[in-house]
Parts: sequence; structure tokens; C-alpha cells
Amino acid sequence: MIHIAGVDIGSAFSKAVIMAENKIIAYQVKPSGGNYRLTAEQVTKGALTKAKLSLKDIDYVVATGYGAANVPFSREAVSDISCLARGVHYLFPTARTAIDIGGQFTRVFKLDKRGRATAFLLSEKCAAGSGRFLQVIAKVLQIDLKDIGELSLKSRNRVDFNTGCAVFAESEAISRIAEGAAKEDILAGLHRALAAKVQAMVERLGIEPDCALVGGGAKDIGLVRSIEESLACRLLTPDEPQIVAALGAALIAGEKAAAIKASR
Amino acid sequence: MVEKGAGKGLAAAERYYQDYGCRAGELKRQGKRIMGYLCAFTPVEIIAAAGFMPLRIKGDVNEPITKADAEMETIVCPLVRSCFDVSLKGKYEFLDGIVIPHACDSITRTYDIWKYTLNFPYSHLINMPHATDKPSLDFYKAELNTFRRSLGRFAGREISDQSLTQAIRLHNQNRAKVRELYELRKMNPPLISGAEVTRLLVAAVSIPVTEATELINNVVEEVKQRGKVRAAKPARLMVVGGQVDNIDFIELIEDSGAWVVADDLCPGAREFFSDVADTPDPVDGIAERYLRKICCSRTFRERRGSYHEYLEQRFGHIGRSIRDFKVDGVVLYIYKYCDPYGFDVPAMKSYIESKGIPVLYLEDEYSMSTIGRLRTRIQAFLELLGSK
Amino acid sequence: MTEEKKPEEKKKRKTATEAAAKIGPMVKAMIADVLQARKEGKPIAYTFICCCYDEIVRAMDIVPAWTENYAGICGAKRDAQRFLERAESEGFSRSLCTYALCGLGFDAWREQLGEMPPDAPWGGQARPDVMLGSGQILCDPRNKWYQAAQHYIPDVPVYAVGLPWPPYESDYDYREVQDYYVKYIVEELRGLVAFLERHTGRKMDWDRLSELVDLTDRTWNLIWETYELRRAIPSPMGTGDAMNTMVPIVFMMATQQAYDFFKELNEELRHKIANKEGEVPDEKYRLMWGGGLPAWFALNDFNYFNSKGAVFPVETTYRTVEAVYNFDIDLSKISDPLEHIAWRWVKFWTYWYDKARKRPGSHPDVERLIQYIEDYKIDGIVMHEAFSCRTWHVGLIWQLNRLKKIYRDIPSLILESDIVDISSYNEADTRARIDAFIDTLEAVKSKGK
Amino acid sequence: MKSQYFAGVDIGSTMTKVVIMNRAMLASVIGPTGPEHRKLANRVMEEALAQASLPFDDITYVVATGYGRINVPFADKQITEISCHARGVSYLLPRARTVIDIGGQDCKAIKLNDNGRVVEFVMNDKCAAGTGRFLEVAAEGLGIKLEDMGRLSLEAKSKVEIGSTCTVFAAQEVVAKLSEGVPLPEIIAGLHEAIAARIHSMVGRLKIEREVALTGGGAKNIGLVKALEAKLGFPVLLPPEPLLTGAIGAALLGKDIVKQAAASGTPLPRSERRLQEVTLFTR
Ligand SMILES: Nc1ncnc2c1ncn2[C@@H]1O[C@H](COP(=O)(O)OP(=O)(O)O)[C@@H](O)[C@H]1O
Ligand SMILES: Nc1ncnc2c1ncn2[C@@H]1O[C@H](COP(=O)(O)OP(=O)(O)O)[C@@H](O)[C@H]1O
Ligand code: SF4
Ligand code: SF4
Ligand code: SF4
Repeated sequence: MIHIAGVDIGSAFSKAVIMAENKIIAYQVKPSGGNYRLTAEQVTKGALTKAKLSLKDIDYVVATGYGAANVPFSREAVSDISCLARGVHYLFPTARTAIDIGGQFTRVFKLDKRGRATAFLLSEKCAAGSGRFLQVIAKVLQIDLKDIGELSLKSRNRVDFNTGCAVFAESEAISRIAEGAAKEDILAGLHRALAAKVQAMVERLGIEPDCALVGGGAKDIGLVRSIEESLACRLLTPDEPQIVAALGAALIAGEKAAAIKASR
Repeated sequence: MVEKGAGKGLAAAERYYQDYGCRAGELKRQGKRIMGYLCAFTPVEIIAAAGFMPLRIKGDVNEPITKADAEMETIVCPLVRSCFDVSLKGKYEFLDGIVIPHACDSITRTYDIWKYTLNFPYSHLINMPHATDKPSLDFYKAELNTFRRSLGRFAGREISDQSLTQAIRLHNQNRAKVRELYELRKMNPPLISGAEVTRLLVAAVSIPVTEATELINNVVEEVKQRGKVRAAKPARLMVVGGQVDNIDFIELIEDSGAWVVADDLCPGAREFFSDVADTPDPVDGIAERYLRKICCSRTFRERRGSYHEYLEQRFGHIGRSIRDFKVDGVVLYIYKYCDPYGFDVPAMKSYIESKGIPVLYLEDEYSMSTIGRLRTRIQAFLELLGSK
Repeated sequence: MTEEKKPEEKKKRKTATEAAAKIGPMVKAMIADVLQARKEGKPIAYTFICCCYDEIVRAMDIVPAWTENYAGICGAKRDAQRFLERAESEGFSRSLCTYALCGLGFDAWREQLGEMPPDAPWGGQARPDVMLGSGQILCDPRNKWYQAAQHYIPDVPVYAVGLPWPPYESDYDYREVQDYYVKYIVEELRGLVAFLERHTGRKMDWDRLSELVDLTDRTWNLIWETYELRRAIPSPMGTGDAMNTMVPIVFMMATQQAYDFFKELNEELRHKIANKEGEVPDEKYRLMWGGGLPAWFALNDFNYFNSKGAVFPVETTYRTVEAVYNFDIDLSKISDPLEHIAWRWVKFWTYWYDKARKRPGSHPDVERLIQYIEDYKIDGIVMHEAFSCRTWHVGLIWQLNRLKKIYRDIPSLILESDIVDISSYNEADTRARIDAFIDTLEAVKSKGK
Repeated sequence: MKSQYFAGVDIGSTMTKVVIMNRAMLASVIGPTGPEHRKLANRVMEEALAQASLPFDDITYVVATGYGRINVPFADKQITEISCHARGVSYLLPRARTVIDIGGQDCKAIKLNDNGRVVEFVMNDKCAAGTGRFLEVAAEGLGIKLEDMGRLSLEAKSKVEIGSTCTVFAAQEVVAKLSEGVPLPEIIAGLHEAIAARIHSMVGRLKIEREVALTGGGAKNIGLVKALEAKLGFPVLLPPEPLLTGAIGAALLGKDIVKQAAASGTPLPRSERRLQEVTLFTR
């Protein structure tokens, strides 16, 4: 049996996925921390332990993400867009457009029926347009990242934010709290601001149904709803949206391993 | 905000301003045809003479740009982007067409985007020269005649000399009224605030010219009744820049403790201070006004004499306003990516400063959030004026 | 202002053709010539490219100082920041054309010092005797830049030549208006000659002008024919090289040197094609540089594309010539040289109009993309949006959208940075985008299989 | 005549500063600004009064400045940070013709004439890159104290290049660098270099004239000061306590106002001398 692995060293989180026979047998997600090389080892080991395997059992490893260069045990690095597309396709074969909200960038891309990206757009180099923005805010509001989505849905009285900068949004949020604004209303405002940025990108690329939303941002139900509202369409979201790029990397690893086997 | 007791002049202006284009929509439903345009360089007389109501397309500082970026790069004048964004969102669906003059790169380079994306039944680009010499004037006249023919074809009838002369007369009357209004700003304190003037002029370019003249007249009458009720403020400012079609910035200045008493803006003095002369061929008068009389940085003035005299040729109108309206300080309010004004900043600044008048240069992005950020700068400028 | 670290000079880009490698020294000599002219008291004119007065300037023996070129050099040497900052401190917004900002910063500095700014790239840009702007319709900086420069060199006169071309409109044909366009341009060019005679003391040699006009026609034809050779598979020369070979096109037109250069390049390309020598050994993707001036400090990105097997057989940028024998009029019948220039100008800009009219919903710019896609067998389009110039960089998104609507969906990538402002550029990001784009190309390419 | 006392209250985005002066400085207190510190402005004021041993009623005139100036109920007048920094510098460092103020949320450059009056200024407050926040965020990421940054960076033998301009991403980048084993001093030096470059290009929008004074919290960071000096090509002047410059300027402007009013005989309106809570500011 061929075992394959995909490792995605993201700017915020690192993920490893182990697959066999086109099925995920284990995965692991952990914060990227400072040392990518170390994280890469740890996250892969974590997944391997779950799968009761060790690195030498793995036939092919593909790395991707911001820190892909720091995965010494990978055979090859593949661009995030390609991995994401492959992962999305595996999960949602009908998806033709996908949005990935990661720690550093937001990506919007189109994919064909074989899971290849055919067009893409990346957000600008400013934290105001990425998932990092929500992390920063969650921290100042002293809410756990995983709770912000639910909380934001409770908002009845959205506070509109007019700042573009993530750092200033942070202090603005502090001021608003001090003025007595509710946390959920602030979150709803921030989700709205981020959704507007995503919307502009999606409109530029042109949306083709179905549309999937992946990346850590998709774990935030408040953001998901906000984007759905501005795009006026339902989005497909996987149960574990964060591992999609790693999954795609594993799938690509699978193809490579199969190709090698065939050529032998 | 409209002051208590304001009659139908200011109140009506407020209404037209808030619900911009409402009158045009109303007229459209009654069968009138409406022609949208960008920028003071559109010869509205020709549009009116063809039986259309010209409507100046306005942006919205409060509306975040969400649609425009899918079709238009972000490196154009933010006002033009906003105009396009609200158009894409259906704000001006009722238009029968758009007319775009070759004013600046931001406007000209986006013409095709406007034309192909919004799919109005009619569109036309008027190729306006930069130079003002005789060959340029002749060429411009030929372009105006091309436009006249083209629009006539679309209207289904030729534009006659009489209708042109009539439209010219009405627009000149309108401009004269605006100048009368500006007289009320010369007093100290001014009888009318800068925000009120801008709101009125924005309203005025969204309704038929005769109604606009009446509206302005009503305001003039109303305001004259005010006598001397307005508060004295320590500084009288002039705002100079490109297009300003919202009052928020002017309001910000006036809330910070100054009156805006003069401007070189459009809509504003730039658009209303010069008339079309009565010429045997009406197009001659129109060409002469738009090419030579409107003072805007986009037009290249040929130099006569020393560089010092050249600055006077280019910016003399600002100097005259400073004098006539007793201006204490000038705010250069210019949008990012505005090429014509951007390149003029150092020269303009040194010209105004040579008159002993301090200048505050602000670059803005046409958004409510940035306008708020300018507050500290304006207050500091007022402090600087106060301590002089 | 001090630069504490020497601007890092970029490694020399490897060119595919020998001809392109010769351009560097040619440009250097061009700058030196201007400095030499200053010493000898020959009249120098600040000039813009694409303004069709090349022959006039050359016939009057006036030395052109191409201000866009000098700014580009500062950018390519990664030494533009100090001039941009200088312009900013004069009050110019950083959002304006950075060629202009670089030039204005340089002028302001040179005038303040009374000599060249320290370590000015390649000896610096000499003070001009006249400045030739152009009014309408290419870009605003063409009429504002030199006017603004007068703030620092008030004694140097400016002339703004009106140079319009008819817009592409749906409700009338440009032929209805072309006569008055030509008439206007001729009068403006006549005005230019008079201006130059007045301010430089040179007299126009009309016979020489006619010769140069003819030389230019021949050069245009030769360039067009040479570039068409790049249709070959594998393509012998890419856009990276074309960003060098643009020099004779835009800075040396109306000189024998430009003609000879293309003669040589033509031979080199024929030779390469005969030997099946491509821009890269293993050509996988054929791309078109479909719009935008290049980021001069990042020309190495072309090599990065090459390293992925991607070549650029064609670009729209700097392809500012057509074969004049393809025009719908016979230029050789127009004996008045100024009229000849004017017609060539109008015909160049309206060249794609008739073709566009035949395809519903098309537009000349889009039509040109379609034609090149077909002629050069293009797999994908790369564009560059330089933030500071509207002329070449607004409308790119729209052109791609239109292309998709009326033709077909073709992979495209829009890179974003600037022509000379390196602070807008991030190499790692750019390369990540290129990688992802190559993946999409692969996906689309293998679709049929 | 009863002696006169002037208070300057500078409510910055990060720090609240109060000084009380007559001829000389009698008291100065610095405290943080923030949501948890809502009542702080009055507490800082209280403390300053205690330090000067004065009842609030004895304060002739109170001028508020800074980001939160509009919400100080007990101030007699609000004046922008720009005028206050200018006034403060012209008093402390009369030779200065340009002031660069690096505050928590903005950075400004001010040009002064020979009389210490503002003739021109520029300001950045759009993006956190190039402000004190940049260093705060980075320090937090690196787990070091803000006060130590300057000293630490001076130990650097070289400096790493920080590729991200965005504050948030820069913070992330430096953490990664640290774990890659790049020595801390070199990272901090790199941060200083990055922020100095940003500030320098912003300040470049004024024609800088010597001498240049540096004020605000950023001036407390010797590493940043050195990096900026390297960019400028000459040394800068530093006030003894850079954070207080704005508050001192505010107090002095109050004094000027009182003097002028006395000269012209116009009565000056005065707010109630009651320490009320300072509500938080919004722009
Ligand atoms: N449990 C969660 N709930 C909500 N948002 C989350 C959660 N986990 C992560 N995120 C968001 O996802 C982002 C990281 O997404 P990810 O796809 O892992 O990025 P990267 O691949 O760049 O590391 C974070 O910035 C955060 O905003
Ligand atoms: N001891 C210190 N060492 C280094 N930096 C400091 C120190 N104290 C404050 N700072 C810096 O000063 C900034 C606050 O400066 P300040 O001028 O008070 O700003 P504001 O007026 O906006 O509150 C902080 O962001 C921090 O970067
Ligand atoms: S605006 Fe804020 S979030 Fe954006 S780059 Fe600047 S510091 Fe980062
Ligand atoms: S403000 Fe400037 S850029 Fe904008 S439309 Fe007017 S002239 Fe053009
Ligand atoms: S075309 Fe663009 S790059 Fe060239 S001078 Fe004009 S604005 Fe600058």
C-alpha cells in the first residue's frame, strides 16, 4: 500500500495530512510558532503517530505553504494554489470557485473539473485583508479564536469599522469596547469589513458556482455568513477547512508516487 | 444640516443632495431623456440643446468600493472610482448615455471601461486638446461639432443653432446666479457657509438648468434674510483642488472653527465663474470658454513673459479670489492619483505663499474614514493661522 | 541626504540574443552624448517617447535627452529612491508617474547644487535648452512634467505639441474625422519647428527631414518584420530582450543606427530559427506580455519565467510601430514631411479599428491581443500594473474581462508594482505568484489531454 | 500678584502625560492610556497636582492635547499635538527647525520658523508601519521590554532585512527569524532600520532643515535614533524627556494665551476645576 503525506507550513498554522488509498488516515494541525523546521517535524510526527506510522513508511511527501522550504523530508514543494485547488476538488468535486482565507493572504481561485487552478487572485500585502486580522482582534477582545464566529452571529447592532489597518483596527476596537460597545457587535463589524474585501476580489475574478470557502477563516462561522451575505450565495465549507492545502499536497504526492510506481 | 427656518431653497437643495439624481429619475419617468457626464469640461450646453437633461455623475464618500475593482484598477482618482462603483451598483441606471471629456488621465483612461461595462445606449468621448493656441481651438471646435452631430443623430434630430443659443443663455444665467451667491460669501462673517454652497451647487448640477437657477435664486433670497446671525470665526479659508462633490470635507473644516468662503473647485468657482460668449456660430463661444476660460490644471497655458508672470497666468484666478474674498489661508485638497493637480502642487503652493497666505496641502482618498483623519491637520493649520 | 549603503546593483540579466546584449553600452553612450553636447554647447531638448517628432529633432541636429529613459536607468540601477524622495519633499505626490518624480527630483537637486547630484547614474542628466512636452492624449505627465520642471529651471522654455488621435467610437468611423486630426497635428508640428528655430538658433533642413521620414518608414517596416519572426516555434527572442531592443525603437528612431541594429537582429533571429534555437532550450509555455511597462529593477523576473520553460514571443508594450505598407493609405505619396508624419501617427493609432469593428463587442486593444494570441500561439497573458502610470496600466483588467467575453478564457496574471519605485516590489511574493500562474498554465494546457 | 500655574495634559494613543509649570516645571507624570485606564487622565492629573503640592483650583489654565484632547472635560482649551510639540521643542531646543515626533499611532514632521512657529507639517496615520506601535508589536512578539530595544540593538554587528512593511507581518517575521537563530540584536537593528526608512521617507515630504529634534516615545529608543541619524546624515537633538514635549508645549501655550488675554484685557473662559473622568476618544 502506498502511503503519502502533505505538509502545509502556513504563516499561522502548520498542517500535516497522511493518506492511503485516496483516504485521509490522519492529520494534525498546530500553530506555526517561530521555528518552521521544528514545527514541520512536529506536526508531521503528530500525524504519523495518529496513523501509527513512521516517516520511512511514507512513499512521497509534498510540502506547500509559506514555509514550504523548511520541510527537509519532503520530495518536492508545490505552490499553495495548486494544492488548495486539488484539496477543494477532492472535497467538493462540483466547486468551480474557491476562497481561501489564510493567515497572511486571502486567495480566490477558479478550478476546473479535474481540480486544477485555472485563474487566481491574491490579496495585497496588508494584514487588514487576511485572517491575521481576526487573530489580532480576538486577542484584544480576549475571546478564543474559535468562539468569535458564534459570538458575532449574536450581533444585533453592528459597529461599522472605518479603518483599513489591522493594527489601528485593534485600537479602535479597544476604544469601542471602552465606549460600551458589545464584543459581538464589534466582531460583526470586523467580519463585514473583511467580507467586503473578499467580495471585491471574488467579483474581480468572477464567481462560478459552486463556491467553496477554505482555510482557517472558514472555521469562523461569523465570517462565513458575512461573506455569504455579501456574495449572495451559499458557500461550501469542509468540516476541517484548515487542512485543505495539506490535503491537496498529499493528493499531489499520491499522483507522483503512482507515477513513479508505474514507471518502474 | 439645514438651519431652522430655512425655506424651500436650502431645504430643497438638501433634498436633491441627499437623494442625488432623484429629480432626474422623476423626469425620466415622465419621458425626459437624461445624459450623464463627468467633469466640468463637458459642454453641457450641447447636451441641453439636444433635448437631454445633463446630470453630473456623483460619487459617494460613504459607500465602500466593492464592485468597481472587478473592472477598474485602483490606481485612478478615487472620486472617479467611486462614481464608477455607484454607477455599477445601479445608481444611474436611468441614464440614456454618458459623455466624457478628455479631462485627465483618470477620466480618459477609464472611458472604455465606462462605455463597455455600463452599456448605456449612448456614449461619447470628446477629445479635448491641452494646448490653447489657434490650431488647438480650431481642432477643439471640430471635435465639438463631431459631438454635436453624433448626439444629434442619437437624439433623432439635428441640434440647431437656436437651441444652442438658448441653452447657452440659460446656462449663463445660471452661472450669473452662482456668482451672485458668491457675493454673499464676501461679507464677514459670510452669509452662507461653505458646506451650504457646495451642497447647493452639487444639487444644482443634478436638476435641469432653469430649475437650478431658480433654486439658487431661492437660496440667495433666503440667505439675504439672515442678516448678521452667523457666528464670526477666526479664519476665512479657500479650498483649491479637483472635483469635490460632497460636503463632508468642507463641513469638517467649518466644524473645526473656520469659514470656507471661497473655492477653486468643481462644482464651484471653476465651473461657474466663466460664461460662454455670444458668437455668431454658437460653437465658437463654447469652444472658447471650455478651452481657454476655465482655469484648470489640465489645460496647458502657453507661457508669456517671465516665470513669475507665468505663475500669475496659471493661478491668477486663485490670487484674485484670495483678495476678493479676504482669504486667510488656502487648503490644497487633492486626490491621490490626480495627475493634473498633483504636478501643480509645488508651483501653486509657492504662488499662494508669495501672496503671504499659508497653504495646507492635503492628499485624500475620497472616503469618510480618511476625511475624519484630516481633522487634526486642519486644526493644526488653524492654530498656525491663529498664531501668525 | 545620504545613502548609507550603496544601492545594490543588480546582477546583469542574461539576454537570449546578442543584439539585446549590445543595448546597455548603447544607452550609456547615449547619455554620454548628451553630457558631451552640453559641454560643446549643442542644443539639448528634454523629450518624451512616442511623440512622433523624432525626425524633426534629428533633422535640426538637436540632441534629445529622453527623460523617461534616464528615470528608467535610475530604476534599473536601483538608485531611484533618493530622487523620488527628493521630489516628494518638493511636494509631489508619490502617486504620480515615478519617471516624472525621478526626473523632477533629479532636476531640483541638480539645480540646487549647480552640478550633478553625487554619484548620479551614468554621469547624470544634463540641463536642457528646451523641453518638448506633448498635449493630449497619451498621458497627463506629458504636458505637466516639463511645466513642473520649469519651477526649477524657469529659463528653459516648454512647448506642448498637440498630438491627438481619433477615439474608437461605435457611432461613427474615424475616417469621418481623420482629416481635421491630421491638419491639427501638422499645424502643431509646424509650430514645433518654429519654436525650435526660435529657441535653439538651428534652422530646419527640410530635405534632411524628408530623408529621415523615409528612413523612419523603412525602419518601422524592418522592425515589424523582425518582430514577426518571433512567431517561430521555438521563439528565438522574448520580451525580456525586447525590453532592451525597445531602445532603438523609442530613443533612436530616425537614425541609421536604429535601422542597422534591426538589420543585425533580423539576421540573428533568422539564424536562430534556422537552427531551432529558442529563448529557452525547452519551450513549454508561450506567453504574451499583454500590457504595462516593466518594473525596470526586476527584469530578472523574465529569466525566472524562462527557468520555468515560459517564453514571451510577443508583447504589446513598446511595440509602437506597424508596417507602414499595411496602412490603408500609401504614405509614400505624401511628400510634405510633416503631413507624412501626421498621417503615420493617425494610422498607427487607428490601425486595429477596422478589425475590431468586425467582431461584435470588440475593441482595438482587445482585438490586438486576440490577433497576437493567434499569430504567436499564446498560452497565457502576463500584465504588469505599475501603480504610478495610468496610461498603460488602467484598463488591463477590463481588457482581460472583455477578451474572456468575446473570445475565450485564457490564463492571465497581473503583477503589481511600479516602473521605478522599488518599494512597491517584493521578489518573494512576485515569484510565488509566478509559480502559481505556471501551475494554472499547466492545468489549462493539459485540459484537452 | 498670585503666582500662575499652567497644566499641559497630553492624552496620546498610548501614553497620558501631564506637566505643571510656572516658570519652571513643577511636576510631570506619565501613565499609560487605554481602555482599562479610562479614569487615568484625571488620575495622572491628580498625581501631578500632588507632586506640585497644588490644589487644582490654583491652576490658572489647562491645555489638553494629543489624540484624546477633545474629551478632557477639565481643560480650558484643546490644541493639536502639532502646535504643542512645536512649542515644546522651541522652548527646550530653540535651535531646532524641524521636529520629528514618533508617537504611538502616528508620526509627524513639523517645520518651525525662527520664532518657533509652525510653518508646515506632514503626518502619517494611515498605516501602523512607521509608528511607535510597530516597535511595540515587535517587542511583544520577541518577548522583550520596549525600553530595552534601543540598548540591545546597539550590540548588533549587522542587521537583518525585514521584508514585510506591514506591522503585523513584520512581527511575525521577526519571531521566525529569532527561532532560526538570528541573534536578537541583529533583528532589532533590522526593525529599527525598517522603521527609520519609513519615517525618513515620510519626513522627506518636508524639506528638512537643521537642527532636527526628535520627540515622542520613539525618541526614547536609542537604536531608532541612531538609525534615523544614519538616514539623515547628521545627529539629531533630543529633549531630556521626549515623551513630555507635547505636554510641556501645551502648558506653555496656555501661558501664552493667558498672557495675551491679560495684555488685551479680554476675560478668559475657564472650565470647572473638577477632576472628571475622561471618556475615551474616537477620531
Ligand atoms: N478555530 C478557529 N476559529 C476561527 N478562525 C480560525 C480558527 N483557527 C484559525 N482561524 C483563522 O484562520 C487563520 C489561519 O488560517 P490558515 O489557513 O491556517 O492560515 P495559514 O495557512 O496561512 O497558516 C487565522 O489567522 C485565523 O484568523
Ligand atoms: N522607554 C521607552 N523606550 C522605547 N520606546 C518607548 C518607551 N516608552 C515609550 N516608547 C514608545 O513610545 C510610543 C508612545 O509614544 P507617545 O509619544 O507617548 O505616543 P502617543 O502620544 O501617541 O501616546 C510607544 O508606542 C512606544 O513605541
Ligand atoms: S495598514 Fe496596518 S495591517 Fe496594513 S500594512 Fe499597515 S500595519 Fe499592516
Ligand atoms: S480630481 Fe483630478 S484626477 Fe480626479 S477627475 Fe478631477 S482632474 Fe481628474
Ligand atoms: S505614459 Fe505613464 S510612465 Fe510614461 S510618462 Fe506618461 S504617466 Fe509616465
